[in-house]
Amino acid sequence: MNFQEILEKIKTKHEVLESKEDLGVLNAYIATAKIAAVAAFMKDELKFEQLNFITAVDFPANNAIEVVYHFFSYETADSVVLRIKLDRAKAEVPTISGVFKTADWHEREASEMFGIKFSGHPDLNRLLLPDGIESPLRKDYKNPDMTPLPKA
Amino acid sequence: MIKAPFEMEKISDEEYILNMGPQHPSTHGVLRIVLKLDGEVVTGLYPDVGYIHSSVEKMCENKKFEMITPYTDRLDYLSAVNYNWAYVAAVEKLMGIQLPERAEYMRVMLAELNRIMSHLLWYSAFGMDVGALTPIFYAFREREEVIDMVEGMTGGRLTHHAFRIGGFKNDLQKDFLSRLEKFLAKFEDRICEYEALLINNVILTARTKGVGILDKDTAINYGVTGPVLRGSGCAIDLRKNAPYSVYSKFDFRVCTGKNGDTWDRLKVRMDEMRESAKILKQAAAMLPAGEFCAKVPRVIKPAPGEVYTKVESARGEFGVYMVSDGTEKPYRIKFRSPSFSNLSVLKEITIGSKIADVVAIMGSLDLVIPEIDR
Amino acid sequence: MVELILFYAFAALIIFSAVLLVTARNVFHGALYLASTLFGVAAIFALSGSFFLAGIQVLIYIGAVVVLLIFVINLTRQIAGSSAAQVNEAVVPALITSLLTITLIVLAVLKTDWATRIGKSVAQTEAMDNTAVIGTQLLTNFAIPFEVVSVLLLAALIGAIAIVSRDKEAGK
Amino acid sequence: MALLKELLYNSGKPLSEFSSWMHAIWAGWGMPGFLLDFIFQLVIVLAVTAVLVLNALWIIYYDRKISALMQIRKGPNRVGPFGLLQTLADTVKLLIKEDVNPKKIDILSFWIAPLIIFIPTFAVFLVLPFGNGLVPADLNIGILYIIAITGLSVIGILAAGWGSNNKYSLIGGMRSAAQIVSYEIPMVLVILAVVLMSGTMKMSGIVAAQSNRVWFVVPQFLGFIIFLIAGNAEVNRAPFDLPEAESELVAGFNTEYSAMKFAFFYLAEYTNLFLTSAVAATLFLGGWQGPFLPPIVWFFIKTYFVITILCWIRWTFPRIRVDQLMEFSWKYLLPLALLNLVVTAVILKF
Repeated sequence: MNFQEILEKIKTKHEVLESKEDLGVLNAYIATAKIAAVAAFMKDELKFEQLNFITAVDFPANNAIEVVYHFFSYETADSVVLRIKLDRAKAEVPTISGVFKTADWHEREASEMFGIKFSGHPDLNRLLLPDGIESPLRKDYKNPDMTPLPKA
Repeated sequence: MIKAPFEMEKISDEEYILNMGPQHPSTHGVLRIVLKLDGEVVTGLYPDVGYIHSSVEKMCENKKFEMITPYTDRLDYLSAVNYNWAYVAAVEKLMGIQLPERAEYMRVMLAELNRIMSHLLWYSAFGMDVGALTPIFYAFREREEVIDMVEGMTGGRLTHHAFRIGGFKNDLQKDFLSRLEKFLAKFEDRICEYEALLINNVILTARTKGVGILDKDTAINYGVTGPVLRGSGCAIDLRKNAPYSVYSKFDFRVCTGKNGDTWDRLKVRMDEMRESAKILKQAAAMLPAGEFCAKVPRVIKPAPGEVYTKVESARGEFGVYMVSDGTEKPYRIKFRSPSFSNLSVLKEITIGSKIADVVAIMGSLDLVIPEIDR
Repeated sequence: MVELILFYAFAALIIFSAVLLVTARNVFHGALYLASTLFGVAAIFALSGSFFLAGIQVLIYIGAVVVLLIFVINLTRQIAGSSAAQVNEAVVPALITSLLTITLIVLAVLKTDWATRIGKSVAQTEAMDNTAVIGTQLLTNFAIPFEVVSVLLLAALIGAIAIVSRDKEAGK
Repeated sequence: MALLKELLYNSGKPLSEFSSWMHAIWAGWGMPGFLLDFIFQLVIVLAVTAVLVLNALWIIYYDRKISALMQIRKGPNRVGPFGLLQTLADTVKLLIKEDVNPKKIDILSFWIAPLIIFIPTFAVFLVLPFGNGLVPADLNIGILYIIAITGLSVIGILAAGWGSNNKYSLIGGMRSAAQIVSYEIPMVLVILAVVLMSGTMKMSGIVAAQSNRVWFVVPQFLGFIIFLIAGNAEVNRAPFDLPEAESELVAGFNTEYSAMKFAFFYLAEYTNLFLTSAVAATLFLGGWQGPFLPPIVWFFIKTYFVITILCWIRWTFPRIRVDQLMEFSWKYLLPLALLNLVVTAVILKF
């Protein structure tokens, strides 16, 4: 399956807000509320059994955080990226840990690193970070303990 | 320090909570596992990771592309070469660099040697986990030889920094191939020796067969990869399923287990070493002459874009997700590490077994903590 | 002479640890004192020449009973993290029982004709091995009590198993 | 020279002659006889203890050398010639280290545990015949005494586990108690079979019973194997080292112990190993008997033969799991030992 075919297949059942091709891989933007349904569709109908990872990328210039879901199909060796655009101020997205168990820990990590709330997550505890550090992977994060080097 | 969910509620009179770690001989690093026990039987388990989180992803955002490779060494210090590979492959893909044929073969050879190194260390550590103190010395006898070979090539024994963007810093050593040949000639026998010493031991089979059974669907659902997934009977190996570099040219088998129990995971790793030796033999025979490094611009500035490259490391799928904005530094890097997902399945397969099984199962997952914590 | 000194030493040990045993607030310490008391008794058996009895005393009472006791204490108290204080609610019945026991022992000691008994037992021991005497007695004169006690113990064993297994079923 | 030979080969006679000679002298001085007996016994006990402690040090060295041999490495080779003084140096290090007492321990149990383990271990050697007539005290109930006294160390281990106030220690102590109690039963049954064959519980009697016939290892081969397995389990060595399983329970019941108290555990462990091997040698391998060499040499040769077997097992096998440990004892060893006993009794009777 190439980029176009997969896109068509997703479009038959679900709405794709926007799509682009990046080095041969489909990047499809999905509506926030739909993510769990689309993930289930990817897994059950399109046979993308593996969720490689969930992460986020911060774009302060657009005031957006994009949540990235990377899927891989063992049968066809295709990859698909689903993306969700979130408002930086109130980043909240439904969890897909009910569909993919592996999303559990990946969502916890993305949650503490980017300050995204995954609503409906069974245990949205801290995973890697100690208490007191808030969303360090956002571009505007300043470490309070860090003193910048003097300009030479 | 996170409290396990069952620590909040009242536990029954017969149960108690045991903290395994953060300092414990068999967590292989700084990992804490909270166990809820009834006598010796595990009734609850909660892994607490992050003790050595060092925010590698954030650091990488402030480093130039060529400065990041050594960081990937330190994610998984046991199969550093494979981790280099995923990273440099990401940059090469973004920049469209085509590697010379010789460099590809050299990469395959180093990566397979690295896999053997990692599996040998796992074998020793697993022996220690189940109380056999002798196997480590036999495995390290061969591991030293492999390390010496890689050291001769890269100068490093643990964190090699073997790959550069576009190829290698130097060519293979003159005597590399002869040493490799000498090593491979006896390695097959040595694997049989390891199996006789530990894997096929009566006590060990009694302790591992039927313990920690991980079925296929659960494994895939948890994103488990590598030997653990193959132990559950899935013939999935990125070298075969999504061949990168020149792996499609080699003839090797994807080793799988049948029952998905702890013993199958051990056996898969032992077989994988055999297959690695097979690949090494072929690669040494097919190694072409020529350049060992592509022409790479002095300043590395990939075009804006995103890429996800993944390799089959000794522990499973290691992937690098990279977003470039066209500057000298990556905009965002995410490392997808195999142990992260492999550990998350621990709870699923451990409940109901004994304390000693937790140790054996964890050993069979072959965890490396720095790549979980990053 | 040495025997006498040792006897008094062990008697003192028995009394001392027995007193500590009943006054200890910590059940685990109590178990340790119990072991020490029983050990003293075994030593006195040995001093009086009943080596077999002494060995059995150590093997059964310390090696098995006290170990079982400590095992239970460990299982029920420490792991759960709670440490209940020992209560002395049964102090009056306990006193009465101990007084009765003391009277019984004193009466028994006074009524026994020690001179002839000692002579008899010494003659017997010298004639035969101490262990052999016990063995012969158990299988001849005391065969029926021996068997009865065995059956009783067996019943107790089976009863214990039955109780435990019923608990398990109820739990599940 | 003749005296030395007499002492080596037939120790009982010269020793008792020496004793009565001393008695005569002391009586001449007007000293009471019991005092002399007391001093005599004290000297014997001290001598045996000294030999045993030195021997334990040597066994530690021996074990390490055997492990090195099996693990293709050299083993201790720095302190003294061939590293012979290594364990001595280790002991000195342990003795001068700071004695750490964790905050929440139970002082009484924590302090008394090493003693409860250490003292019985050495007291047991009282009845062991090292040579012809070379028995500190040849009790009638010799072998029963050994079984009874070794059983005491369970209390020490439990006290150590409980007193440390550490869950790992506690689990280790519990495992140890369960293990020792369940392996004691097949062991006792096997010993009973030997007692049946020799007709006495006296250690010297058991040795004597093997002098005119074959060693008991031949008729009691099954018993010998069961004894070795159960004995190995009693001394908590791999594959039965669950009480101190490092990879599971950190160090089990001695997790919190350090310095002198740890050295006590360590010495007791190796003395126990020696004891089990010595009892095995006495019960099954004919004790001190053997041609050409003096009895005491034979005793040590046989004991070290058994020690070597146990070391070999230790450095080859992985550890077994706790439920398998119990299962092995109750489902396999115990029926086999019972069968062994019944068959022995039937054969002896008819």
